[in-house]
Amino acid sequence: MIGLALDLLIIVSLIGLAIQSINAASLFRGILHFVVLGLAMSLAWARLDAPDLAMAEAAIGAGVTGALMMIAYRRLIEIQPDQESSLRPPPSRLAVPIALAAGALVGVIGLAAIQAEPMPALAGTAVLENLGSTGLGNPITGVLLLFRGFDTLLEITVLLAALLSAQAVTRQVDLDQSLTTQDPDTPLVGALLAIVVPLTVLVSVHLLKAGGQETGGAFQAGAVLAACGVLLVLTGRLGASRQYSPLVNTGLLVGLLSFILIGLAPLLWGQPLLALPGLWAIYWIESAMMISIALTLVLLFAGAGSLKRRDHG
Amino acid sequence: MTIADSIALILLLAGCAFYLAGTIGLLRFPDVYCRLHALAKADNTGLCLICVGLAILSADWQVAAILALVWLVGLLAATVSAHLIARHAHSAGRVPARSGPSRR
Amino acid sequence: MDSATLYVLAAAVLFGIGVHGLIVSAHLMRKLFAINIMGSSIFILLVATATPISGQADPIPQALVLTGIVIAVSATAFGLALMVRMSQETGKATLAVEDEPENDD
Amino acid sequence: MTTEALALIVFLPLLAAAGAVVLPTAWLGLSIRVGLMPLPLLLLIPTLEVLENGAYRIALAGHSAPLGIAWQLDPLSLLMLWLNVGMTLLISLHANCSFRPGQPHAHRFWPLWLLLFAGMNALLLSADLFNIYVTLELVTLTAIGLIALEGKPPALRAAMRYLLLALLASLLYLLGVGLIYGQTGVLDLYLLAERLAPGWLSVTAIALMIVGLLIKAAIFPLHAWLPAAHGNAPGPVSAILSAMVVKVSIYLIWRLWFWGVPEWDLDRAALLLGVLGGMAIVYGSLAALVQQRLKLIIAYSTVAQLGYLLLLFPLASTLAFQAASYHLLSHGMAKAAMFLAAANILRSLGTDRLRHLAGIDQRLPLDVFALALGGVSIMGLPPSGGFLAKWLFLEAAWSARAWSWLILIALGGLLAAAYLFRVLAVVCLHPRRRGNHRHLKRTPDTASLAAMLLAVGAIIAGFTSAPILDLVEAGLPPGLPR
Repeated sequence: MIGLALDLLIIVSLIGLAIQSINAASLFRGILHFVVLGLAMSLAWARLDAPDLAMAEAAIGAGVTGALMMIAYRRLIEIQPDQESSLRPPPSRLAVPIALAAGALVGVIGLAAIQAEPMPALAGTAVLENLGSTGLGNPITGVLLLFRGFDTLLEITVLLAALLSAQAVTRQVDLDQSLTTQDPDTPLVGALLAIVVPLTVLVSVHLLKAGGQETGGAFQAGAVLAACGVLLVLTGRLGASRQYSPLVNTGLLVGLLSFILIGLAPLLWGQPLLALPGLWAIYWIESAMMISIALTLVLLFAGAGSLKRRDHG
Repeated sequence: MTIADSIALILLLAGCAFYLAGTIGLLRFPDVYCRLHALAKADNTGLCLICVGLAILSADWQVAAILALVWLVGLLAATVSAHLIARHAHSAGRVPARSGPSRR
Repeated sequence: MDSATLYVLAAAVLFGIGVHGLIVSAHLMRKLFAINIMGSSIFILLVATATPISGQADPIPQALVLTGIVIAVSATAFGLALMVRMSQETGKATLAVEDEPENDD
Repeated sequence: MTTEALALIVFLPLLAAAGAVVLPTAWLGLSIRVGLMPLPLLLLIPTLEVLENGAYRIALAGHSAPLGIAWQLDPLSLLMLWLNVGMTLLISLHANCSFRPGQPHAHRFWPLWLLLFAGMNALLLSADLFNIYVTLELVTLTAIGLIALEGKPPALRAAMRYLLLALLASLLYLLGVGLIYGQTGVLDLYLLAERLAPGWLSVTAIALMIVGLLIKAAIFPLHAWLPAAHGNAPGPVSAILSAMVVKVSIYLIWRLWFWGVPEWDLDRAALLLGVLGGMAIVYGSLAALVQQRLKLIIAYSTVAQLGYLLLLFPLASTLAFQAASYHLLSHGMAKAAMFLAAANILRSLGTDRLRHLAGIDQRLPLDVFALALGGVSIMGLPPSGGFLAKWLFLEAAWSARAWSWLILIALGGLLAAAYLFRVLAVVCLHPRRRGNHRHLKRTPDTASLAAMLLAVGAIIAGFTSAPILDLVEAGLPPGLPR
């Protein structure tokens, strides 16, 4: 009963936040609502028995997306401070009927899918049966790294492609502009960083290690680490740079390269393509992916091709 | 329901009440300083009460330690961000409202 | 009514909101919100309709949705960069129809 | 051997893309060569394997189908792979002129280009519905990045519109995949045939996936994003987009339709798709007829020519399959040639407005010739690959007694002739042809050469059809009538 009430509460807030994020009076409020919507989504995942998704949504869906939207908003208002005045959307009489029809279609499909005769989920069953022999405890990590590892390899490639595409469209001249305010640094910020940075690194390493057995994994860990990087960019410790940096670029690609090379290696001794040789390979690839994911997200945030350290007081 | 459970329940409810107060303050207070005041103080007290309540419910030292850490980090983040926002508002020339309707 | 059904209905409503937002919003960032909301609703649908396997959640839909979330964030990040550049070049972050003669050089 | 070769076909371009990002600029040329040059040789190995033993399947990570992801190479995917490898290589020859390492956008262009290439190869090999979704996203994101690369406002707008529509399309596809998993418990395309019963839910799932793919394939009336995107992209990008990227979506619909659910009774849906194809042909051609810019004419021509690929559904015979595959191949080469030639003209003239093109044939003879040869194939004049494809289509329609399709195919050829002769007439027969174009920039010879090679390829396809048609026939879906 309490569970159902909780579900209802989550759902009502999901819907309210969704409406608000699109219809809020100002774009800035829309972004705030959208970020909170991500947090509500993560509660929904927890209720749907999907803790990995809850964590991923909180870190990636709400955290990283929110940061990216905020920074995009800042760049927008630098160009045109008033983002809403010129935008009176043409009233569309078809919008409501189309939206109703689309929603109804999804609803009917979903209800039918729930009520349909439950089919044996062959793939899922096979995952749970084969998990024992791998030494992993978290079936989702098993799916992502072992059974359907190629999906994950391509997924980090998609992330890389998004970064490269974003860099391709980012204008090069305004890179040197600082993302930080011109305020002189306050002592509090340094103190905060001194505590938060090691703590975040610790948490992401924990998430990474935990991913093998319970909730966690490279994506969640990478997003947490990225949050740390975003903090460093915002407080002026890291700055956007145009200079080619072998270190940054290697970090950016270490995940993909490790995955490909460890995936190709088994062919040399007659094993199947992408058959990872043991648990160490999983942990290695996950650690490398964590670093790459974090760097990719920070670079997306900084809108830059590279990063450099900056002295700050 | 044991005594510990009831104490935990009371703490949780009290925590929620503080959160509610903080949120009302955020929505109703006239200027950025008052709002920060409401958020930073009330919410952190609420968080503390809820953490203590949960720690009692869990009856496990490890969980209690993690909850304490959660509260500490939350406190730290709230302190610094409230400070930074207030500082930014101050340097941007926002004057605290004396009275009257909320300004934006 | 069980919670899976509730979440399916929520997904339907969210999808409708997303479609509506995609049509009526002029600002590109709101269009990106709308697409993301539609995506989230479909992710919820996929997880909520999955059949549990002997009491345990089916890991496949969850793994697929995890991949989907990362892909959605990637696409959104690129969309935001594209929007900022459009705004730099044209001063506007919209796809307004009137300023788009197709035969433009 | 075959497994190793296929692995390299996907991973070599990926590694080269990584190299292009991580290595200093001086090494860019090497990365590009490593990622592209060995591919035709590598592809020979699986080709021999498929010609000898038929379809070849790899269980990735050693986990067979319901549990893991599989690659499946059959004659049709082999043909598509050859097409992708061949055209990417030829177009890269052209791209190496406009994006030569060291030039402004080069270090942005090549990693994306190589990722697009790798993504297409992975897509063509994949037998897994969800894996296909991921590859589609990879292809879409890189393609859009490439469109917007030069940062011109029309290209940016087109890229944004493409992105929004492509995301919408991906969501529809993903929803379909999820429903199919709920219905069957598997994600492998080739396991669907025996496990997916035609209930309304499974029909909806397939329909959602097909609609998503139709958006990505820019089929009328979902075509709105294509002309602006293809018409404003950099030349090599327009070429690969029109020649391959939109077509893999239709290839996927073929896969779903004829391999995924071959037992279903889909006559009415087939008719609907055929009608959409017909409308695409007529609308695209008419729109091409009124455009004022060369690249937009070619882009609208793509909208029209994609329509033919849908005629396969109502005709559904061996002949129609050969016709459609051959059309895919010859249109790919001809369209790539035309886009490259147009890019050369645009580059040396500074504009591709039709009224400025008068007399350009004397200054850029090679490019105009490539344009004309590509046009010959698109119109379906003999001797060319396009002619053969249209002829096969006509034959298929004739033997199916499908008179309306017959008329449509003939009409499509006439309309294509109309919009292409309009271009050629302006270029070659315009009265103001002398005294113009003093300030032409020289086109690099390799750029013209690439266009010329592709155009000649489209013509030669008219003579060397037998082995390719045999290959297509060997890879026909089960249960297709003659």
